[in-house]
Amino acid sequence: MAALSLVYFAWVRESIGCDGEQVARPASGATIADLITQLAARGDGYALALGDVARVRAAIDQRFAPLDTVIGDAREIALFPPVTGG
Amino acid sequence: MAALSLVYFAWVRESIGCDGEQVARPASGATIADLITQLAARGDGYALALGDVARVRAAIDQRFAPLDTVIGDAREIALFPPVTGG
Amino acid sequence: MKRVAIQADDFDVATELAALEQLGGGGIASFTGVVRGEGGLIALELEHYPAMTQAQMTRIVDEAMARWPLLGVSVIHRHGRLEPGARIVFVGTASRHRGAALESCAFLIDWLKSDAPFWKKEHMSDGATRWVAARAEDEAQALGWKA
Amino acid sequence: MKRVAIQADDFDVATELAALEQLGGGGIASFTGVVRGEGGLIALELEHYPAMTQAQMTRIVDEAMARWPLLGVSVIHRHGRLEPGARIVFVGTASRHRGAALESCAFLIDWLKSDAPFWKKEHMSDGATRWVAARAEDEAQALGWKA
Repeated sequence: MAALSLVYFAWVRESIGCDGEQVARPASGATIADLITQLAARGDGYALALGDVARVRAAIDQRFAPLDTVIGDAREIALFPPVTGG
Repeated sequence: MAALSLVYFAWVRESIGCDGEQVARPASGATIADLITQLAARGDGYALALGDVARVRAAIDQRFAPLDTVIGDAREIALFPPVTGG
Repeated sequence: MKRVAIQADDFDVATELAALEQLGGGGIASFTGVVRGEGGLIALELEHYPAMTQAQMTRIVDEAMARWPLLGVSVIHRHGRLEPGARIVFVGTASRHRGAALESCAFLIDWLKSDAPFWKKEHMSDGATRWVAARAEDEAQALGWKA
Repeated sequence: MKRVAIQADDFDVATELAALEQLGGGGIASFTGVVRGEGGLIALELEHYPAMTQAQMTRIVDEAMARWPLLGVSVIHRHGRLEPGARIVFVGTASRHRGAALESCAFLIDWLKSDAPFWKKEHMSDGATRWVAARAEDEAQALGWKA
């Protein structure tokens, strides 16, 4: 199956240092929270952006999704701080 | 004491046939309702406009006033249908 | 900023809003009323009681400014003969935050549409004319603000 | 009429309102949000998630049109760097009666200011920058509409 696209916004994007990347698709059954833990383990900016999972929100294929959502065959996962509105 | 100014609006004005007039000041203690009864007794357009007192509203010196308000030394009494807003 | 006008002429909504946007607030709410051409209406004729209408409109604007933290209010009401599609009334409010601007705008237009000293005569396409009766539903809505 | 735009450029409120006034309704409500220059703010930078923001704004406008009898809705949100005094958001609604126009306008701006996928960074006069945290009060206000 194709790689998974990640996109980052606001201070998640700034800490990681890029606005998105392609990663290997996680094991079947993995959740967004599992993906976040795996990314945070890279250390540095990833740890800073994603180490405190309570501060992170997510979307799957452009829809908000709780962190315990299984990634399945999603094409795009977005990670960002809680939205602040316009 | 000076005469009393009356002003009429909407169908009260149309039925009476003029937008206002000066009348002799009513007796001390007279209310707006007394004035209306006295005017309606003139018959014709006055009776048509003011015969059914439940349909008439009033203001004294540019402020809404209940019909049992004593006219006292007011300068201007306005008689009109219930306002319909803009 | 406080502006209260009763006039026969049309007004320019953009000019009114631009003045309200200059006040440094974060939110500007507005309502524009337009004559609807339903049921064969060809014109609406608005009569008012000049001295009383101006005084009462000013009083209700003062009340709104006391009740909400407003930076500016603009209220314009037209009188005379207005055809379908014509603007009839405008309320604009500016505040630091949106809640005060939105609520005061609704409060002012509810008052204007129910309690303001105007009388409306409808001119129909068949030549008939009819004085509009006071609307019970508008009165109920305005009462909500007094509770 | 339905218009949903996310853009870097400014917009013209008069053009938006004129389109809404053409729809034959009796009431047009609007809200314009402006950047406030308080506490040393020199610019607000708005980031969004283009595909998601556009889809969600369209969805909430559809919801408003299902909930109120609206003739037209126009929603515009800017992104990028905006200085104090700049317009940031516009909501305009047209309906036969004022209640639907006013309520749907308040509903849409409450959603935009609390739930829309935007993130704001403040640039201060001393050179500091700060990402704005989600505002609990806005969330409470938007919840009111869901009850």
